[in-house]
Amino acid sequence: MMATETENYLTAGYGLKSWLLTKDHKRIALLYLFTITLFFFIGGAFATLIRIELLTPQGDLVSSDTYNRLFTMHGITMIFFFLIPSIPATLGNFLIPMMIGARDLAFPRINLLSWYLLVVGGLFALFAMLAGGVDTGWTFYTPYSTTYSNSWVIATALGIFVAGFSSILTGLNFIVTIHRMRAPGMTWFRMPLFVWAHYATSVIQVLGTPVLAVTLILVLCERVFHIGIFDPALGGDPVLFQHLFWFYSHPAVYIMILPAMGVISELISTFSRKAIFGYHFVAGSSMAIAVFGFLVWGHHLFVSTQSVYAGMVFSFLSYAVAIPSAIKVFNWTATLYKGSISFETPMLYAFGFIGLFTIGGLTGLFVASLGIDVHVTDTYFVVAHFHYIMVGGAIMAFLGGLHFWWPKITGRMYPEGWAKLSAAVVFVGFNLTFFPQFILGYLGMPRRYHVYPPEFQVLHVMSTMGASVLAVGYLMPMIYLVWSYKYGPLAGDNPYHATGLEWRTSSPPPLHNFDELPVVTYGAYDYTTVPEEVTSVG
Amino acid sequence: MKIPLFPDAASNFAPDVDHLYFYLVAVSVFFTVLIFAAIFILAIKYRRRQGNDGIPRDIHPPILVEIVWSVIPFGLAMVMFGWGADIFFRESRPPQNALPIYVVGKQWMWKLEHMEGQREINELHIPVGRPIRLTMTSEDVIHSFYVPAFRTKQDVVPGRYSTTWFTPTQTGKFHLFCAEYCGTKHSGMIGWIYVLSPEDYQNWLSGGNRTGTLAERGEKLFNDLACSNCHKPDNSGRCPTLVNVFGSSVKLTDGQVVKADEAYIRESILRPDAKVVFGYQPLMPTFQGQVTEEDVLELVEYVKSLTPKPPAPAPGVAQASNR
Amino acid sequence: MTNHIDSVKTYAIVWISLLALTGLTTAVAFVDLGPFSVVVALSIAVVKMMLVALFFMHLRHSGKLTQLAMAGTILWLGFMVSFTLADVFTRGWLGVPGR
Amino acid sequence: MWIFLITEIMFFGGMFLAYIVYRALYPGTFAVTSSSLNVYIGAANTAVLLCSSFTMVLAVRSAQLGRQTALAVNIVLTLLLGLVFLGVKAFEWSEKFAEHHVPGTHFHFEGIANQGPAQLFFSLYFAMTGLHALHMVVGAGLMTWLLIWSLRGKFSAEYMTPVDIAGLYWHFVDIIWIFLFPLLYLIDRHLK
Repeated sequence: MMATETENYLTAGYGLKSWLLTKDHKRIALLYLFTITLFFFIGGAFATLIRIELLTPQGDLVSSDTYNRLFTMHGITMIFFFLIPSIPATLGNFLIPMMIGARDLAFPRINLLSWYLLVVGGLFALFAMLAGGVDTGWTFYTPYSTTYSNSWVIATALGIFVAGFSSILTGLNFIVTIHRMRAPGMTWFRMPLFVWAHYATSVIQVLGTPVLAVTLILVLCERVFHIGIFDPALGGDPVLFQHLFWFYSHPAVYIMILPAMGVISELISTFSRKAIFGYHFVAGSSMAIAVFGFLVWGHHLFVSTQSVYAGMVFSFLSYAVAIPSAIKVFNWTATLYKGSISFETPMLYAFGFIGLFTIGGLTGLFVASLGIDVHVTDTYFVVAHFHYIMVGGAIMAFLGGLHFWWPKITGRMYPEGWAKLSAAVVFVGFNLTFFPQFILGYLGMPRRYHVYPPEFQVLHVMSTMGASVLAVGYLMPMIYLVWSYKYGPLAGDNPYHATGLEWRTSSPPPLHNFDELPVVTYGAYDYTTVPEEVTSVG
Repeated sequence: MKIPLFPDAASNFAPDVDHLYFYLVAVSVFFTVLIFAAIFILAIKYRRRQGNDGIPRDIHPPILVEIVWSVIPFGLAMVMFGWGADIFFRESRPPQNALPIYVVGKQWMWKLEHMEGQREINELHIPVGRPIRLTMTSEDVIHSFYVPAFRTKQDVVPGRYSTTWFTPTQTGKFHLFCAEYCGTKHSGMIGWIYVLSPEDYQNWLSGGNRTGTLAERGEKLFNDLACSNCHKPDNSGRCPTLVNVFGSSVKLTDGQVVKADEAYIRESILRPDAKVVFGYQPLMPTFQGQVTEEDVLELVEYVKSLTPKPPAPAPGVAQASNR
Repeated sequence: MTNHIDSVKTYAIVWISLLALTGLTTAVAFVDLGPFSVVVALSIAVVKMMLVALFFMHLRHSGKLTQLAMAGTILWLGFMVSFTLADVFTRGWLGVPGR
Repeated sequence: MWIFLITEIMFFGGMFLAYIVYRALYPGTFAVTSSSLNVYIGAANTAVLLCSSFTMVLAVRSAQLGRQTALAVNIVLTLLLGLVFLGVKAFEWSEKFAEHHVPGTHFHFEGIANQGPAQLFFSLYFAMTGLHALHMVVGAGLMTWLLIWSLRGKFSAEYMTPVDIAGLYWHFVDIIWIFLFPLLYLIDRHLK
């Protein structure tokens, strides 16, 4: 069955080579999609085992060593091989050139190289997992990671190092593309907020990732050559490692959440048929987050023997960075006012995102507060908080965006009924899984515990129940999206009456995106400019 | 089955932290309800109706609105910051009369030592109503000393001392956790804090086996390691006397002046030429690798005992809280 | 990237100054200037960096954007160093070990 | 290319930060160990590298003007100077081996009880100069490649982007050394 009569990027070649050596950003995006989905299910499998183990207070399913490897590999897989590349490398890769009216990214070969680097890095990490795993926690704190751990630290760190370069190159590519390749008339403030968010993300990737790279190099040197760099026995400073590590790893959270915010801005606008309330504020807040996000890393070190005064400065700045996020939430909500709101699946995901991100963001205020953080840091409170941001936020947006652009990517609609159900299941399952963990955390349940005191069991059982619901919620889209790729109804070019340039070309798009390059004469989200011959859905 | 929802509050800090927590919960609930309700109401009210497919007019936000919803949350957040920082600052400064206890973390146990010489593993007995000051270090990796009921947590870092303090306000038995991941049996590095009434604490102190107070053991080490050959009480040796050193300001060869605290003494034992006292040669050999962290703690305590404390309470004698 | 061509003379002058500065910084290193020896050594290094960047790397002919990006990066590095040092140098202010 | 250089700056920046923190923590030890490096070799090597930057910029200029021979000659000179730098560096490292100044089990630094921080200095010394040298090796590779291409007459006044980019890279590596030299060799030498 041919998707459309005319040739598009999917039908431009079928051989393996036409995919593995492609320079088309759309195909590379699909390669990424395939890769990160694989890693998502690997990471998900680890999470499942962790949740099953925690059903009982005793350590009865797996040994402590195995448990430690499970949570470490869950974190590493999900963060470095799923979340960081998730939205930028798939949706961003697919859409940024189309949204700004370009035929491809600025450096198509480097784009392909980035994907290969991610795969190579992933293979290192997979090798480490199969060979016996790594047990340092995703944070690699010294001196445990350099001296005491007997696991595959070197292979894993190398994998992350290589994947880091994938991330740097993607960021570099996006920055140059957004600067140089915009279509005539596509001024900075006519760009969709999705592009703004990715621009901010790319800046973080380029500035932050090298610091992680050099930190890992130092750890590797220390582990391989037994020279001391962070070794306290030689007078080294383990807290210095934490500074270097979090200088990247805190902004990394923004690498995950900023693109998600970009997706949500698109969804809210499209399904309200209204420009985003306060476009400039939302765009500016992305940049503000990218800048201030770099200045708050020390809030991970409040109890680490960091100086009290440094702690206060970092706490203050952490509150400052909360404001741009609050501005976004308020503006999204205000966009609904006097809109024309329809409830297709992507919009449901967007509502879910705002809800979960609000809770995640507000609990961030708890952990930014010095007095409370002393109590809740390294407990399940923190675990719940960052899952609300990274899973509740980033993955909800990723799924919402995937549904939204699915007809553009494949030319076909997903089954609306199933999709709505999955959005609801994910939302319920997520809250059931992670809300009890806030309570657990304030009660004092430390994170990374294999065995725990029996009084915490009830809440853990609730969390595990929620996790099984959540797992079903994640499997559903996987199945019906694959199904719809072949059997879904044809979508038409612009099923949602959306404004972006990507909707003004055919679905799936032709090999070079546009038959003729567009000239832009209007701002993003001007719904009066959308051609009338839309196929209405729902 | 009973589901616990709130932890015990058993230290002077617990009510402070809890009050701040309630404030944050109130703010959070308010905004969560606000956002959820707004989305729900707006989404229903402005839903796309059949046959009304028109394009709504764009609304340009009044700048005032943006300012209001930036400034109000900022104000609320600053209250959180100031309040939290205040608690933290108090948590950082132990009172002078606090009862000192020494803690060494190692994979995977807590070793605790009292001034009077009692040693405990994974258990700590302390009197109610007295400030307790913990001086902590680790023999291997980073650990973290966490007592949820006291709302207190402090990382225990190899190669340096860290400090925390609290005043228990309730007798009872409370969890002690290691909160910083430290390897295989991280979740087994747990213990109990027993908060006793002053009388019970006295009884507990007089029972059990003891091999001299911490300072006495330190003095024995001091002689065994031949430190006493050079560091003479009357300052006649080749090295400075250690009498009255603790707590004083020491001038170094490079003209710097440092305060002689626990960390300074520890460093001088393990890395003697890092800070050489003005007018002396860097003769002292390093004791790195020859003494354990516990030995160092005993030596530190001995050096401290050479500085008479003016009004300090005799160790171990129950004295009512100063608060 | 740039069409602007500097003369050999300009480059030679820059080159000679760089060599002279290297000699100067080495010589000054043997003189005790107290805390200022660090300042002097690093200031000379910064001057040399500016010479190389502006002339050899043609930064003075580059677009505003490139210049801004470079300045921003240096600023960022400054944030990283200064915030970390802010921790290192204020440790022990309270006189409580580990705080 | 400039964005790539941003990445490189942050990369080395992390290492500079580690060095600065340790120097702040152990000023005395670092003054002694730093003074054990041979400042004359260091200064000479700095000069060599600066000369190579000069020939590099002449190479770029020749390319801009389309002078093929001058381009090739200057690339050769740059390459040679780069190799001299690496040779001297290798000589310095071998000296460290002979003196047991290489971190690890055989590390020993005479006349200092603080072996730990002394070793830290040399760990960082090797990490920083090693990574710098690695960048030099990459640079030398780039020069070789440029040379082959220029001999084949691929470059002209119109097409010289690779020369320009390689030049930026070479100068950047030079700048890193401009900072490494005073930090590692010079600061606190007078204290000795």
